[in-house]
Amino acid sequence: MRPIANTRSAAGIPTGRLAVWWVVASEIVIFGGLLASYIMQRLAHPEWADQAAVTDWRIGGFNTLVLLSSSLSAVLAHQAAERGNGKRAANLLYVTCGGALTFIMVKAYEWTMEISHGFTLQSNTFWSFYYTAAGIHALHVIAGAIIMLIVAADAKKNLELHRVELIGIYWHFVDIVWIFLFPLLYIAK
Amino acid sequence: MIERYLIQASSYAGDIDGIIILIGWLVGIWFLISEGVFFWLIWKFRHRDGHKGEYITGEEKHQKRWITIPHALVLVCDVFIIVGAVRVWYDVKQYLPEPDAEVRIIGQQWAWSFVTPGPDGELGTADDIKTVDELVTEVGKTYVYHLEARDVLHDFSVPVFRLKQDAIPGRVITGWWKATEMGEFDIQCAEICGIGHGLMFGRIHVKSPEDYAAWVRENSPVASLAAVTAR
Amino acid sequence: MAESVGVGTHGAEDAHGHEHHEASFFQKYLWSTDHKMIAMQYMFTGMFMALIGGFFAYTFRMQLAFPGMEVPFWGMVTPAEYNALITNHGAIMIFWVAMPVLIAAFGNFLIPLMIGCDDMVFPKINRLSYQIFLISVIVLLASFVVENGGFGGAWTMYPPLSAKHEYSLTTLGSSLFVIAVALEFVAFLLGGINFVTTAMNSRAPGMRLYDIPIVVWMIVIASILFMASVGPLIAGAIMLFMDQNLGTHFFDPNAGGDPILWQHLFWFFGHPEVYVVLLPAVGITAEIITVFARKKLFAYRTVLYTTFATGVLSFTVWAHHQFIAGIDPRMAHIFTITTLLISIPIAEMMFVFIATLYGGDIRLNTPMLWALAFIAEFLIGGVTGIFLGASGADIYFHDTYFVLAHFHYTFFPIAIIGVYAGVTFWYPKMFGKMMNDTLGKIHFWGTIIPFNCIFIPLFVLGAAGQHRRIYDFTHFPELAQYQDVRVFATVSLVIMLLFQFVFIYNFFASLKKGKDAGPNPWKSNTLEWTTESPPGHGNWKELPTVYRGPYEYQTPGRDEDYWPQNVPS
Amino acid sequence: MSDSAAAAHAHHDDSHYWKIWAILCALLVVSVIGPLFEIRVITLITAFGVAIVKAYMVAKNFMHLNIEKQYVIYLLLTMLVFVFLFFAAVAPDVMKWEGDNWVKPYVAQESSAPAHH
Repeated sequence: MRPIANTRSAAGIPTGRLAVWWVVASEIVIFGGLLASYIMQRLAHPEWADQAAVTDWRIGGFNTLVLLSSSLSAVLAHQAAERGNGKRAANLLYVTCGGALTFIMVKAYEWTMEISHGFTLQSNTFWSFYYTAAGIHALHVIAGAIIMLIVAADAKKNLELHRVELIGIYWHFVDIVWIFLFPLLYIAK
Repeated sequence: MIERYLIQASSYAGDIDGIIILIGWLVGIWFLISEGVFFWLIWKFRHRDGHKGEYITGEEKHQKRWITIPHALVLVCDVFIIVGAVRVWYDVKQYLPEPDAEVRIIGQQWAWSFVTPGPDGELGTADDIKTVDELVTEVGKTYVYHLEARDVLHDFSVPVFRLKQDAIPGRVITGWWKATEMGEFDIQCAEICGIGHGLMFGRIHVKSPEDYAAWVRENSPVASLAAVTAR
Repeated sequence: MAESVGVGTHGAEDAHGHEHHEASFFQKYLWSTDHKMIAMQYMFTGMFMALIGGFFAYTFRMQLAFPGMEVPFWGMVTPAEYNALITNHGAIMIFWVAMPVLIAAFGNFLIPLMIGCDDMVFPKINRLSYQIFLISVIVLLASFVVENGGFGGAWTMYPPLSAKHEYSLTTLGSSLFVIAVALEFVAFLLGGINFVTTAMNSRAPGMRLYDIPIVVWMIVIASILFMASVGPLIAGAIMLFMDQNLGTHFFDPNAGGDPILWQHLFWFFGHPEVYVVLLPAVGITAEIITVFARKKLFAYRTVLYTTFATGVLSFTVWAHHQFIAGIDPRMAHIFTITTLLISIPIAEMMFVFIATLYGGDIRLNTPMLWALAFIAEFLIGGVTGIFLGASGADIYFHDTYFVLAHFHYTFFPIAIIGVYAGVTFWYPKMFGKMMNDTLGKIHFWGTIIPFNCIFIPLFVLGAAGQHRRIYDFTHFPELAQYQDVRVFATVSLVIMLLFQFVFIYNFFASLKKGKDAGPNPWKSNTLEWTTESPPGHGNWKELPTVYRGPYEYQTPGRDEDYWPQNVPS
Repeated sequence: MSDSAAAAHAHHDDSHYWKIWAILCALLVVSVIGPLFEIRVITLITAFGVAIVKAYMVAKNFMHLNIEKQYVIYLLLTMLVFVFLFFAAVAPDVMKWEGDNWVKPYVAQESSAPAHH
């Protein structure tokens, strides 16, 4: 059961969404710190360019497309939820999870390739950053997908429909992080 | 106040003590005033029967004065402190004088090794003198040091010089001192560097020109080599 | 359902209609989602860790005073043990005592009660936050007993010492330490989001921003500071852990990494962290001073604005910890200026508290003594900080005992005095009994006097050039002469520690023998005093409405000298 | 939970979001084509400039920051400001190879990875 506290909204934003914004805020600083560290090291080490050249922008680009599309299905799910159509919302969330799954599969394939060619975590600091940043982001994708399945299961029964929007906001944030990781890790030579 | 415990043995020790004393006066006065007012108020407005407290919001201007004016004065003091601190810092850490001699200082777990110029007075030549935990220098000369670390962070600190600088692996950090007093002083490692940190102490010997010359003659590897061949 | 049980469920059976049922011990004390019970869990865990931290302090102070002698209850202190002791003393006192008690315990207990709602907005997340914190405690304790003992690289964990096992010689200890710290951060991120959301959204009807008690403001702002500053260090902790165990080279200069990067990652969090623990203590002081001076807080809004200013400025000062750590000398100028600027809001905050006493009707009960002691002692910590913030003076003072004495004069008022103030003040509300005032005063003087006897001498030793984290100073010809000063400090410490047992006795004896408190023993205005003590589940039979600010004491035209927030005018 | 956002959504039908998505995909194409010219300026603009535009569009239209309470935007921006502050103050030490009275002897990254040899 939910405490009365949870139903008040003195700040003008429903409690759940307000909390998600705070989560996003703290995530911004986490990824910000990591990427800031990466960018200064990268600028300090021009010789990393030929390492970066190895990463395959086609795979990265495809994954970007996947995440952008999953963001679309997430926001459409939110729309459906706003209209009280839990069934459609749930299905769209499952589509989004499908996107997450594709993303992870592609990433797994990509990493297998790179590792089998000898570009491992220890190869040099570029690769350390590459696997760390992409890895932390991938963990966020997986976590998001799991939460999304739970939300979808409720939404199907038209329960807790507002949560569809919350997981959506988180998902768009994960998408935005990747939007920046893509040029940083794949494109910049 | 520092020189009561430690002599000022370098040219800038006096400046650093100076800024410390300046700050000491400024904050000391503030400290005494605030604690004084604080305890006086506690005593003056202690609970007594029949005495009732007053209703003061502190929002009106004439009331706020009591904190805004001190607030402005603190700002003024801060300006003085900033100016003093920045000037001292510039002289000690940022500006580099013309060196009379250069030394290499290498920190490692858990010892200091020093490379001082040999008879030719040049660093990086065959006759350089390598010592461990004992740094021998000459009084009145401007020394420029190149500080390195082999493994972890260390900190080269000579309290009597008021000199302190971290040694970072992967960097060479340059600084200077000019000893004004002769004698033998502590070198401490001021950055924790593992279990031997407490044992990582050295001694710096500040010698008169004659003694220093004699020491160089005895210890220069080339000189000793010459002595051997002469025999 | 775990939600419906918590401290003192009795007397609140029909609080918005849960039927009361007897909960198992496990449900009631370990699995509760009631904010008051979680606060208790945090408080007792924190106090348990405080005992450990205090014992560590005793052990290494004994080693410093009588080097090479068997320390009672410990034995010989090896250099490795000494490093582990000081490292974990610092880490425990900040991360596992100050944070859980000041932020989590008081935050959990006070925020819902002071803003007039029945619980945190996310009770289950609240419970999860404590459970993660508990795991971090266990991991930390485990790190002491693993092979080669606990981590000994200082709580700042500077690499390469912390990054490479062949340097630190604590193979497992250093990794466990990093994991424990990271888990602790996650716990407080969850808790912080909960606090901020609760305070923003769940205020009682009628409570405007300027009607919120200062302590709630302070805890919320502290949580925000924590959230905004800890991110880089979480990333850094991951990087450090990978350096330790996965063979990466983020901080390894020999492979293109940079140790300075860690120092920045750490202190970008580390300095705001000081204010994260300071602000709640300041807030507690504000509450207590207004109540026992029977006086309206002087310039409520000014306090808020200075707090905001402190919060923002605290993000711009971190490199003053690194003046001589190898950062570019030009940076030092900027950070000197910002550091001295932050002295202004803090000074103003102190002025406000002193001004609040003017025209008061001051009663010196134990909580008031602690609150006043906080101001008196924190002033010393504040003014000595100026020496260290000024780059020129810091060249000499950096990493000496002067620094150590300085931050103990800030952290002791925060983590010990502030906590005792809060506990003695809200004890009646937490347990429904009054603490013994005489024992409280004995404990107060027995703590404050030895505390000054410990750290005033350490200022002197610092001025004499004694550096930190060295396990035996008799090796240093210039320092050996001050041995008797060290002995004096150590003896004072032992006396202070012994007096803490007075508090522990008082705490538990009062639970039984203490006389009943009644809802509002201090005649205070804020909402938590308008429900019975201890509050039942749901806190109020029906939730209160707020009509005025929290500090309406001595309001003209009333015969009582106080005017609770929920009383209609 | 009906709220400002819900109310404001009424006049959005799904096609609006499809439009945004199409634009994002177009931008994605730009950001991968651009760098193929191997011209530094174009690479930077197309890769990072476009990334910022994409992030802005997602945040505005998908996260609905356009109809969210103002202070949320300020909150997120403040966090970004802190990140930039961090970068600005750390770069002089970490990014540079020498400064006032210090140098990092250049350690080129000899990598075990084949890309080098």
